[in-house]
Amino acid sequence: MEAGAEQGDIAARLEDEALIVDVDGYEGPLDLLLTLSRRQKVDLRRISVLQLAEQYLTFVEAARALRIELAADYLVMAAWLAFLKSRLLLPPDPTEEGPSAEDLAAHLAFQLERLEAMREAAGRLMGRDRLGREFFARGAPETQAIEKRTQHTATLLELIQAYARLRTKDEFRPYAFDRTDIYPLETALERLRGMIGEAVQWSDLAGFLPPGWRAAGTRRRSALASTFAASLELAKQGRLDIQQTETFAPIRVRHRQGEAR
Amino acid sequence: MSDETKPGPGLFPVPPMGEQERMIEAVLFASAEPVTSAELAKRLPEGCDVAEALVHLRSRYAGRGVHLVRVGDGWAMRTAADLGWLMRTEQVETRRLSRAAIETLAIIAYHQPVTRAEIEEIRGVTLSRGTIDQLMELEWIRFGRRRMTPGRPLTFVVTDGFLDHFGLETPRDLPGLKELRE
Amino acid sequence: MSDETKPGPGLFPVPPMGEQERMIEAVLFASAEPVTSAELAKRLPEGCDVAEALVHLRSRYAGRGVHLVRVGDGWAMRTAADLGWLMRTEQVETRRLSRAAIETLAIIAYHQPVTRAEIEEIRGVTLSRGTIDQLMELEWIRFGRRRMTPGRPLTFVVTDGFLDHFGLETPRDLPGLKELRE
Repeated sequence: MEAGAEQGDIAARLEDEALIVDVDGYEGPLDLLLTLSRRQKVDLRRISVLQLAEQYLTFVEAARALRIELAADYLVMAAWLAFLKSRLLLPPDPTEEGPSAEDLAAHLAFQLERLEAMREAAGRLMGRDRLGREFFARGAPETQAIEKRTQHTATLLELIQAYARLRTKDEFRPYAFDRTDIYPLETALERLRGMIGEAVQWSDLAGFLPPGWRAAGTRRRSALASTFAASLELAKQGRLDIQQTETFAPIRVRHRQGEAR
Repeated sequence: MSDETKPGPGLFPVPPMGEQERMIEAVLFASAEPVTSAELAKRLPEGCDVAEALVHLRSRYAGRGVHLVRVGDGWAMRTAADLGWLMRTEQVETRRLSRAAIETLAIIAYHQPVTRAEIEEIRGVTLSRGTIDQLMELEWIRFGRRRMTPGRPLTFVVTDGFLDHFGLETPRDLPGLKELRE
Repeated sequence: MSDETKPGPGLFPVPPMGEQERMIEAVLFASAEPVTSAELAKRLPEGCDVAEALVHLRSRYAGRGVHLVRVGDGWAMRTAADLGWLMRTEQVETRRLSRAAIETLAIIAYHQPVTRAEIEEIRGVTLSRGTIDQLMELEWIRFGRRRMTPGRPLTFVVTDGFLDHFGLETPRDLPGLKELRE
């Protein structure tokens, strides 16, 4: 028994020393407080926050004496605990608003209790029987699925076009499908997205029209409309800014800095 | 788990047969490869009768959805052969028909009943076996009557499935060449 | 496969319950991952009662070397945990999780859906990107819905992979959850 108690003392002393030296072992001030509170050997609900604050401040002093640099959040906690300590020691000031010192202390105790509960929960979780350690999945799963069935399909138009192509040796194209003079929005978007990075200064939107679509006429109109729509889309995405000095003036665009993505 | 809780050779009573069966069941289930009897004997506590446990386990899985089977030197759990179809899941991927297929289909639709030679004449290329197979598989074409000409060649016609897919009532609803030109 | 040989909706009688059980047994044995009831229903012929067949199958495997376990919305066959010592060769070395990762995981599991700020408040330290990344990589956590509070922060929730790994049927089965909630 005695030997056991002695060993316990040694362990406690070693822990004390470790506490002073090993600041890195703590996951923040709350973790340090929780470790310190365990040394009070009482239920967290009955912990003396005052005593805890003193322990913490002693620790911080000791670390300073050893010229151990403490992270800012440890110091913030120290300042707060020093404040709390003075409030707990002084008689309450009836004119002061906000939570009382006792409330603050109770909240700290609650935080410690909650962290402790999560620690225990984490421990229980990791201690469970686990897949790949205590229990196992099928070692030789049979390849299920992956029967890719390709469903071929065709439309009536494709069928008719194919036949017309065969019989007339030229491409049959109903008028509605004639899109040679239409510049699609997708194409405009792709082109503008690729080029906008270089537009460090305000540039005329018309300068972004593809070659072959610049001469006046339906092709230019279509390309301009699509490129404008594309610029709106990119402006919405935050990639460019749009400017027009007055009605009917040329629309100008510029790459938005810092949004290169 | 500490070694103390593990049955050691000779130190602990041999587990009952039901337990041995459980152990083999678990090992075979979790193993990526078939496991030999010798390997099983090595894994199980000393004194186990692997051969007997395997017999029990095998009969336990008889008629079930999975069986205990011999694979080479080893033992493994495998899906019952009659349930193999369950292991397949279909992933339907829609793809356009090849140009050859669509042209062939168009010719059959416009000229049915039509022989292979006629299709080849119109397209100017030989008709591959795969193209016909594909259209047959889609159930868009089928064999028609044999042509009453020398050699009695087979003809192809389109099916009701074809009409259904393309939204036609009869093959005559297909637009004529003249209409196509307008 | 042509439609004739495959049991089609309503065309064939529903297989007897024993047969449905066999089918589910085969599918679950063949898969290393849990299979959802919906997926099972899709695989089995129309009209099968997956829920009932699962009940039968579960009791059939009770006490055996392999169990039928529920994992969130899915079902899986898993070896009995008491036989883990037999599986030394199958054991996978898992990367040791940092304390931060373990605690963060527990906080997410017990408080889900939970925001980053809430995790940080409980632990009293900033949550590093690496911790979240590690848990995401393990596929133990994923993003939940955004919280409908100012800033609409993201939330984290645990996945079915988490449940599977820790042998939990649902997140409600976490040990001590009730006590914590009180």
